[in-house]
Amino acid sequence: MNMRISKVLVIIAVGIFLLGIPYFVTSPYVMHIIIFSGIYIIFALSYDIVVGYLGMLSLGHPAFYGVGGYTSVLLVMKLDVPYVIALPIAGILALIVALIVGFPALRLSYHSFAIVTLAFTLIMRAVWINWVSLTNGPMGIPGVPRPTIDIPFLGAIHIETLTDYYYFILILVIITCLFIYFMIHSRVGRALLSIRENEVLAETLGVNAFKYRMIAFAIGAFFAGLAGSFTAHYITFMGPEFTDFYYITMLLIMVILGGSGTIHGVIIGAIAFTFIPEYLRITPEFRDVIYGIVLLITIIFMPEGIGGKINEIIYKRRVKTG
Amino acid sequence: METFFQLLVNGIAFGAIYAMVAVGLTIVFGILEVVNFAQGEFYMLAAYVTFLVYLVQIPYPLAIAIAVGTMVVIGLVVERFAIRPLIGRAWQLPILSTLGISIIMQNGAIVIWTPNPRTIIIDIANLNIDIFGVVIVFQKLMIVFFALALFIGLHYFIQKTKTGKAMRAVSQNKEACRIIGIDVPRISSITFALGAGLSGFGGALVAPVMAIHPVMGIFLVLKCFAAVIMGGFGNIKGTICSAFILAIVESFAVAYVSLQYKDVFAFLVMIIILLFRPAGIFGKKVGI
Amino acid sequence: MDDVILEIRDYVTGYNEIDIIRGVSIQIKGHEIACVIGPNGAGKSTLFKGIFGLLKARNGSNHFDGSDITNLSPDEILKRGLSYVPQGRCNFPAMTVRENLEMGAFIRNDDKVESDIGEVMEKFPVLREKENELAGNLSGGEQQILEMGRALLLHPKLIMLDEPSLGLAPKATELVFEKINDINADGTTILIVEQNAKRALSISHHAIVLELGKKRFEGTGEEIMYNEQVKRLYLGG
Amino acid sequence: MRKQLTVMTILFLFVSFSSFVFAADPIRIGYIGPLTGSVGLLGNEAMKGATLAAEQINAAGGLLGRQIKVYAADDKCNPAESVSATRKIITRDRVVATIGHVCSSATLAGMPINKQQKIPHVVETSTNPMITARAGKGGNKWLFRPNLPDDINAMVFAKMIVEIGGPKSSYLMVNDDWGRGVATSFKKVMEEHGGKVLSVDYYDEGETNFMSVLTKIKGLKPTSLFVSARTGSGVVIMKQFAELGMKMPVFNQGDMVNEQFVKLVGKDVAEGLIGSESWYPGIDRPMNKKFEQDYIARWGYDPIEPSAYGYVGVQLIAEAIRISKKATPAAIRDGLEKMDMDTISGHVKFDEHNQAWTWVVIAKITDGKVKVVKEVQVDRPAGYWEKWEKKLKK
Repeated sequence: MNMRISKVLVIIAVGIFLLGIPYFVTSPYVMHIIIFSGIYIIFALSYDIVVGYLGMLSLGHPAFYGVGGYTSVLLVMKLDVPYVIALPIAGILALIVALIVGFPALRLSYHSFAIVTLAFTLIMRAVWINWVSLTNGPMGIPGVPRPTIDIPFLGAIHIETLTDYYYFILILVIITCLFIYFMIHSRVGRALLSIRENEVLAETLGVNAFKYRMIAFAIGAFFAGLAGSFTAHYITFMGPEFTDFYYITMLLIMVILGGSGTIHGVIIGAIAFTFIPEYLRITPEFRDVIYGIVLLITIIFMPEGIGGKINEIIYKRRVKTG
Repeated sequence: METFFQLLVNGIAFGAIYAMVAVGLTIVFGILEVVNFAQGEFYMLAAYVTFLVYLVQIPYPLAIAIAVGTMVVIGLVVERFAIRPLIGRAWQLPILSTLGISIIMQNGAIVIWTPNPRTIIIDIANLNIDIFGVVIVFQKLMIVFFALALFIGLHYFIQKTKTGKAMRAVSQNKEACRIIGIDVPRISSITFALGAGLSGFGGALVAPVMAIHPVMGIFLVLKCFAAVIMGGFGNIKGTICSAFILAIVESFAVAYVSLQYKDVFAFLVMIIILLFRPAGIFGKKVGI
Repeated sequence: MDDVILEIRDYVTGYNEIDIIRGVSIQIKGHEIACVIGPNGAGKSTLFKGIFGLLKARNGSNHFDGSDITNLSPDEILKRGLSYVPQGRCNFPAMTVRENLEMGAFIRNDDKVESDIGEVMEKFPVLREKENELAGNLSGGEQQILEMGRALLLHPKLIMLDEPSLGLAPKATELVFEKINDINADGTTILIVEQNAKRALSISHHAIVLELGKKRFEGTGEEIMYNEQVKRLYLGG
Repeated sequence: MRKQLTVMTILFLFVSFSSFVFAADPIRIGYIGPLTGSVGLLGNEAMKGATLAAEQINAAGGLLGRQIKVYAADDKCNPAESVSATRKIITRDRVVATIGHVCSSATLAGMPINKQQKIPHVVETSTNPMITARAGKGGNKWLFRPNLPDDINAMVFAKMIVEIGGPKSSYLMVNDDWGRGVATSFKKVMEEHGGKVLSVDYYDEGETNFMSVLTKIKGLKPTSLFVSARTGSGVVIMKQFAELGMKMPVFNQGDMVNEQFVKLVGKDVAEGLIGSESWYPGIDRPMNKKFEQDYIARWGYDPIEPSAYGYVGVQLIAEAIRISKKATPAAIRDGLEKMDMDTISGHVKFDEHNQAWTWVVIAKITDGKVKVVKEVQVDRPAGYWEKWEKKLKK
């Protein structure tokens, strides 16, 4: 009982803190990084569905981010679709693309899957760069409109200031976290874990591994698409650079260092690796070298990540206290 | 007609380079079951070492030897500290670790040598040989020659020597290797170093005919992945054939279809083949 | 009978944090055929892996032919004359029969390997017949014989065979046991684990019954075969 | 429970970081550009030019009695990074003006932040016409560009390609906003002057195999080859061009006509390359000669185009401060509007779209040295902005 009350109190405190951020953060730059942390939390959590819960090394995630971005930008700019509709369509299209890619790719061996998804990213990038009439190619699409959300009877909400964007991304982050939390505690989540731990055994228990892999891969793509769409309408620019391979390195560090397969770990990883690179006052050339070293050290000495370590500590304490 | 043969010659020359790097990838996969993302970086580093050594007036053939030797040593170090501790744990870890190594090496190269390209200018290497309008420079002829010699040597090494046989054995059954007294970690180290050396040899050979820059390996290694998958993971002959096929397809596709989609052709060929033959055209052999 | 060739004292080993072998002491004499039987999960295979150095000892010691082999590496143990043929097919399927035999002599550096391979083929004519075929294409019994032949290339003083008849047809099983007898007749000590307990006991001079990582019974093959308790518990009446 | 606490702690930590107050003693100017990646070379060169300009101004006593300090931020040639870098340098380094960006996509993404934060920006390397079409009148009043857009370069240079290189040309362009922009505008002008473009091919930055595409071009037998490439790819293209025994004249838009390039590919291969820019080394004016000497003295090697642009960028900001006699962002903006100054890359005076109409310099590699062939002062073509404004509306 006591535990429960304190838990509720903590949640309320965190809630107030999160809602209050725009009121005590005065620097627009810090607000900007906080908003980006939100984007990367969604992006990294969606990646973790594939890497952490499914246990497949996908290198195709930036492509879904790009699919999401291009979809909503083109819908809004070329077809005047309202953003409230364009945003979910961005996610759904990313999901459909994931199903198309996953259908052959998820039948391959682990290693082939990694390389085929990498190839997919590069192919998508080539399409965006070269299909100039649709995407404006490498010139990108400048002047992407800021989102307007029409609510019946209440009028339109224009997302314009950093504060508006902050609350918008906060809502998306909460939706993503809740969705993933309930997913992993559902049948689907249990099936995924059983496949990750022992595929053969899972199959003999009647779990259709391929089906669940498709589900997880597609859900991951859906949220990546949402993140991509939000980013494009926040930066007000969309271009093929959104799918740089650089994002894979960053995602891997967020997920692996944070602790793949743990929601809180990945959130910590995403926030830390949005803030740290911005604040490191080192020559930018060194930054990527440091990324690489951090990744390497984490893998060798702490493959369960920070989140995993925290879990371990909590587990040990629980065991000790009975 | 001239164009046709010129394209074929171009394809073969690049096929030889792809094949050298891809063979390294495939044997490492066959034995350690690790996709080595840093393979392209060995190629890049070897080119830089060749450049640095050549800069202090060491003759080019000796520079090649030094570059390859350096890559072998780096390969041994990488295997010992970044791969071996991860063997037997989750399968993604060694791959991620090579990805980390790749990021470090590539950006380290930028830090040390800046993104500016470097070149080595050797007159004989750039000597044009013109056969009825089809041109090839001396160095590319050398690349093809050395690649073929290397593949024959590698075949002999793997089929006939004790270490080569042990490598085959490890790729087929590690358990059986342990019970007949083969030191599996040692063979893994040798294999990884051999892979690094092959890639390094490729890098040292292209140094006089290419610009040397920190991202030169990345573009190449992606094609090599495609060759390895097409050839059937761990299948050396399949990988070599696929590397040449991809390079030739690419050569013609660029000229007759489009340069913009150059990097896509290899992957499309790979994906189409995987759709029909998930284990590659040549099928996955047991072992290398 | 001869002197003790393999002595296991209070041996404890296992995987992860679980002890599988929980204090076992066994003495095997030279030139005999000894067998270890017991129900599933008794730790028979684990015991062999431990003796061969594939698992770390947690307590106790193993002595072989006068020297301490506890926690030595497999190749050191092989050099002292103890070979091991594990359970299931454990060969190089994409190598020929001859190459597989050559691999058996991997740690040898002398020039008599060729003639020794000839001798092994003499002993097991089926291997000569299929010399250039890939091991993966051989039948189960042939593969088992190949693995036994491969073990002989180091002229071991003792061979440990883990479930040699696993998955074999009755006829092949017969052949394998025949060859085991032949090898023993040449003076090699044999230590065998078998699920086909009756057949194993019938050729054994010495038998040990393991249960849950501990020794339950010990005696001659015959004694164990006719021991009422063992019969009821493990031999299915 | 612990996880929320950890998150909170981390957030607090960073929030408190941001409230550090920096002493605002020197005048802070920001350079935003690619410092890493495939075009990192250009950004670093521009930064060196900017640093040199600041050092010279400081050595001469500074501005309004204060020193100048240049801060750098990496946009990685990536729009999202460009937004972060712009916000960072404005908020954290508290700069009063920014210069920079090489990649047009990074400029286009960073521009709105400058407008929102009311910090003037001088973009000196990006050449996409869209940038100034969106600046000044009816658009972003905080952005100024002293160098010429692609299509203007084309008016001079493309005509010359037809004149010197003959009527048939093949294009080999880098597949990015700049390469594509150059291709479109050059093709149009060449065709207007009776030239014919036999083929246009785009390659991705980092490409190492041009053999096939060059073989194809060789087979088409054009009278000239037009390449828009930066140094790295340029080296490979020219090496393979020579390898195939190709002989036609090569025209370049980009970074191939300089002495670093000659060193990289060898004298014989580079001989005869012709390029156009707003600046080349060897322009026969005292100001330019002094810049080249100073640059070599400071950094130990020859400047390339972005070095000069970075140098000019800082000089323009300094001049704007001198004009307004105040170092606030708004004052600098006003100063830039009133700008009327001679620089090493031409005379800078901004029009209603904040675009300066400087000159186009044509240079040729002769005996391994860059020789300026001619300088052409460009006047704004009639109806130029009307055309872009129309495009923008679409």
